[in-house]
Amino acid sequence: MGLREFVFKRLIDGAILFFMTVTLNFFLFRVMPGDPTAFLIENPKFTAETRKALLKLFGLDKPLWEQYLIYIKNSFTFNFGISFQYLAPVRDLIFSVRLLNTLALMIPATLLATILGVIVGTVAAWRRGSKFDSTSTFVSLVFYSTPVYWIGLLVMLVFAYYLGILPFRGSITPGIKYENVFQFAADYLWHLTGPLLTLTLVNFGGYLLIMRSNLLDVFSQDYIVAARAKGLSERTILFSYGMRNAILPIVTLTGLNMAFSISGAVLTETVFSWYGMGRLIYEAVNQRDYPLLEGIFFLLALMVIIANIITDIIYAYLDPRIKY
Amino acid sequence: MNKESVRIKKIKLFGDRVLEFARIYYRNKYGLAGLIILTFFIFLALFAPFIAPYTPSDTFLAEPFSPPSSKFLLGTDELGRDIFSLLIYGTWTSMTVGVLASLLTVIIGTFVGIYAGYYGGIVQSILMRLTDFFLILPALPLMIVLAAILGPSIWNIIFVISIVSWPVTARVIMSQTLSVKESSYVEASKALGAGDTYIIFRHILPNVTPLIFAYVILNIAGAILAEAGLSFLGLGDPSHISWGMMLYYADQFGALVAGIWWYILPPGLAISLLVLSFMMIGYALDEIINPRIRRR
Amino acid sequence: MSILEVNNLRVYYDTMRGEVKAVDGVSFKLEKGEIFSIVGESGCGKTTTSNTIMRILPPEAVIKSGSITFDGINLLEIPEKEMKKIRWKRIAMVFQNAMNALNPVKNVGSQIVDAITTHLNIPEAEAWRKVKELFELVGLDPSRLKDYPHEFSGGMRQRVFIAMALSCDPEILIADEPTTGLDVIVQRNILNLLRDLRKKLGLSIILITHDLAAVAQVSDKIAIMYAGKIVEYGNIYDIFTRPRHPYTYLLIKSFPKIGSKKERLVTIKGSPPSLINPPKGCRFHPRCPYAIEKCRIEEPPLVNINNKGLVACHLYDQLNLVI
Amino acid sequence: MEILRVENIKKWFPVRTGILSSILFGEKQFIKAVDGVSFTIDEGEVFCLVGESGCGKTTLARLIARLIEPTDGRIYYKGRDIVQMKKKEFRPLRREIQIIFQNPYEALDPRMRIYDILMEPIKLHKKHFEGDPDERIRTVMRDVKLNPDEYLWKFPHELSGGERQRVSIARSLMLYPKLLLADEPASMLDASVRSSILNLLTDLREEYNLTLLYITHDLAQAWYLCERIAVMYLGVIVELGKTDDVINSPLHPYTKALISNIPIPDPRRKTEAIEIKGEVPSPINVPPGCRFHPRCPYFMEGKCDKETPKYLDVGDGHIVACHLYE
Repeated sequence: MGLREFVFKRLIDGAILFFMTVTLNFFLFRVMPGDPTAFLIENPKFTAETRKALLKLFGLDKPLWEQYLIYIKNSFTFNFGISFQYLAPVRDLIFSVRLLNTLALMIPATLLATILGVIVGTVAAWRRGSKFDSTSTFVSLVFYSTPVYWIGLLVMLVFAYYLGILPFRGSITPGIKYENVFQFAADYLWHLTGPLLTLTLVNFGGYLLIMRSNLLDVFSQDYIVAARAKGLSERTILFSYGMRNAILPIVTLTGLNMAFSISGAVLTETVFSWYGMGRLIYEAVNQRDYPLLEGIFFLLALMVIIANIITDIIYAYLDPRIKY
Repeated sequence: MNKESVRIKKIKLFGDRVLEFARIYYRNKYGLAGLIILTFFIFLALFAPFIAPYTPSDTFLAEPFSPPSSKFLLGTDELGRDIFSLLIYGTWTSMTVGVLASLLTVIIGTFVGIYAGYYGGIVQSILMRLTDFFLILPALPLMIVLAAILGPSIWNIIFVISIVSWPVTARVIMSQTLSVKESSYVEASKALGAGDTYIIFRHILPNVTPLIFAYVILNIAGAILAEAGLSFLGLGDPSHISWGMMLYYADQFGALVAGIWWYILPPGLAISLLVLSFMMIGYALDEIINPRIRRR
Repeated sequence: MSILEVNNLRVYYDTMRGEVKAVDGVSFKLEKGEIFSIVGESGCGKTTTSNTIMRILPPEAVIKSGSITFDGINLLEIPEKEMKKIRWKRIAMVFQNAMNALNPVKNVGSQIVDAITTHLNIPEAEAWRKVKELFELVGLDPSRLKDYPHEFSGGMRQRVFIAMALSCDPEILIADEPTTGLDVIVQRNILNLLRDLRKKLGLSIILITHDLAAVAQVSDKIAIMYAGKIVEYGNIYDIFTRPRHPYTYLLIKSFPKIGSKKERLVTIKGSPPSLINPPKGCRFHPRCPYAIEKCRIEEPPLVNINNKGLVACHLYDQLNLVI
Repeated sequence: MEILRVENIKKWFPVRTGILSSILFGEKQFIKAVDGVSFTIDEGEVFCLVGESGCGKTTLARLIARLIEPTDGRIYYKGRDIVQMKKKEFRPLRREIQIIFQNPYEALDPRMRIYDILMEPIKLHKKHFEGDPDERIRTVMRDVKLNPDEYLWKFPHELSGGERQRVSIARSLMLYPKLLLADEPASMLDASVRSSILNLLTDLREEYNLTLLYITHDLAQAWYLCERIAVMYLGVIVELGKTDDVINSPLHPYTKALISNIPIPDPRRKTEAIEIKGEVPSPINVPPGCRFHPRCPYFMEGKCDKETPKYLDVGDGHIVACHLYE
């Protein structure tokens, strides 16, 4: 099977997953205990017209299967109704600067964690049994076991409260007027440092452990022995024969971990009051803002699905054996 | 040799195996440390009322946020409750949620894994599709949504955690089941006329048991973290004090900007240590079960 | 003239269960241009022997004693840097399972080029030209240079590996079970290829195998290993017509021989011993039908029989073992 | 008397592509592991299936043991069609048809002791077992030349390859089988152990009055053990006959090549091997006409690649499928 066919298959898989997500979302908010109208429409702040419009939008007076079809249509356009809290369309709330803020935090954090994990994991495996190896393994276990928001709190306690070199919360200094883009960027990055550090610290342990065990596995393979016998330099063996093989599962892992790192992002954003999707979900929960919750969950799931498809394709490109 | 003596022989041999396992486990640094920490926490959870100087309902409203002293070993919270006592009482919540959620997770995972792996065909395709789907769903947002819909109670939290975390176990159990199912000894059993139930209980389950065991341990660690996370977001059961909830209140009542470190440090440290103990035990079990990591 | 001389080699492994005496006093000579086979059952130490010559032992292996002399140099004493100049350049090796010994994510051509550019100071384009020639030499289609290992069948992968082993024009080729797991016809093709290459390139070949029958057709000399030791060593005709060691004799007799009279196969009782606690005296004595009291106590030395070969058996001149 | 008759049996495994891609990308592909095989075995006979890896011999054994269902064809055991039989109906026959496997390291459940492994057949057929189970286990252990006291309470990993193979033979003997299917039982064992397994099977055949279907890739083993040989290539039988006929005067070019390529442990007998190019093709894309034609030195264009050769009886039950003899 060629690469193109593979990509095609993955896209179809993605489409199936998309429909499953839509279905799950529908059932979560329609079939779960309680009256859907209470979840979606019965807000004292809404006017009578708004309620009527929403009733029509969701087709709540129609039979369930028809509601489902309408729901699928609405999902394509992210039409999840109106937020209880903000009294604005959910679509406008999620496709906003908040989404950019979340991506600005998550993408660098994932990349940093992966790179750091791969490098340290490689060194640990290369010097198996050394002090470095045992220390790094233990440290990653510790980080793996530590709640991300607590690390966030500690980071703020140390760097903001005691040292005063980082801001407490938020994504920009409130009320400030920027003179130019650079000033804004500096302020933004200054605020980003804390959450980024936190997320990276928590995530990198997992990559390290997996890279280490993959590499140890690869080192015991015959082709490494053969490469040694061929007299190749240690560098070639490590990079072209060892890491090249050991890194393949990491690629898949990065895709799968998207789901995991979004979870981390939600908590990190909450702790740091980062103006992003995670923070929004927290607010939606506290205000029982179901339409907003529904929209955010759908968007996050979609992001993971897309990330998965992309990593699968990268994997297929890297591994010549792929033949599904 | 009669039946009775065969049974005695088997019990004795089983005892030998347990001893042998204990000996190998004892030699594992991580495993031993994890077990010691865990024992300590189990002790705290079981005997909380006897160890804690106060109960969670003892409020000293006149002394909120008092720093550690001889009266309050770890200071007090915003209501003037003894943080040390809250910490000890919180152990029970974390442990219970962790253990029960993990058991439920592994039961679902094992059932799905064995069923999908053993029967194959369309059943497998559908179950695996479902597993993959749950595997890539962002777990915490899903848990948040579910918990928000179902409302705060300890049982809902257990349910929510299990419903979100079973796929990992299911996957691993399925692939192990597949390999056992393909093995010659299962074929031999079939050639003797063994039915599916016999094969599942006599061959497949015994061969996946070590994995199930390891996953129960690892899932407890994950469940404890998940419970703490949900509680930290304010979705915890208010009638059971937990470490995550303590951090929630600490954050809500501005412990951070006030620099009240004695409210922030202990609960997080407790979560970390307990989770770490399970992780270390899991790590040790993995090393014992998976001989490939062991030196030849 | 011998090109490689192994003398009293002893290699042990440190394991959790104890010291495994994998190779325990092995000596042999490889003459220039000959095919020399080391035959033994799994776990008898034959692969350890070849890995020691290449010096690619795992870290838990300990070389207790012995010397390996190649071109006047003791390979066990020179620094790793010197060894790198000899390894693959002058002594190359074909691995047991080519599928596992080839990097799965690199095309086979560039894996061979890696070996060439490491050892020969030639530009990459020329290296590729050389790979093409090598492919033709071992009977592979040069248009498949850029294919990945999983795209080849078992026999072709073995040919790829042989091409790789020949890439730096070595003097000695060590082939460790080159035909295990292959079909009979393919097996024969690979062995014939090795035989032809020996003639064409003037190679000296050490062939390591568990299959006594396979080597009978291609080898010049043969050493039989049992439990970490060479028990018999000699010319292929002598070994197969008049073996001196009971193990060799029983092994040959235990093969069903098509075309001869059908008679009950000879069996050897028991299984090969553990190398952590090998039997005292002659290591074969618990399984030997001819064993006497002396065999249980005293280890038989490897003695020379009329310059025709060597044997390690107390009874070599008393038993009359004829095939 | 005939004990087993296999008639035009076929087993095609669908290539796993998933439901979706089979709809999207058209035709379904099959691995034609066994593609129309017929033969009979007489009671008390040792019948051999010889062929290289991937020729379908193992699938055939699993079909006869009814571990998998055939795509097409009939299998008669003592005159009764076992393919059509209901599972329940076939169950008692399972005691009579037993199978032993190639890989001794996989054939025994690593979590069971030898005692429990041998107990399994009795447990599964409690109603039909008479006598003392323990006594039976000990007897069978002695039959396969293992000391019960030494081995009964061990785990499989504490045994050597040869010993494990003896245990799995013992398990198959527990319920006094009539037909034993032996799937390369000696091929993964060391040379010094292999012959003792071959001899053990020969002895057990006498003691237990067994009919043996012996599967191997090694013609020498087939020659040693069997009365009749069927040579398989890519899912079909290409030649079948009395052992001496097939070995001494092979007809099919593939059989000829196979025989001439057998390594003989005797340097005095330099055999000139018939060179056969290439390797066995994938059973997914079976060559048209005669399956051996792309590798055959006697390939006749327009004939061998077009027409499937018919089975031809050249006398005394010696059957061959090759256009050369038509």
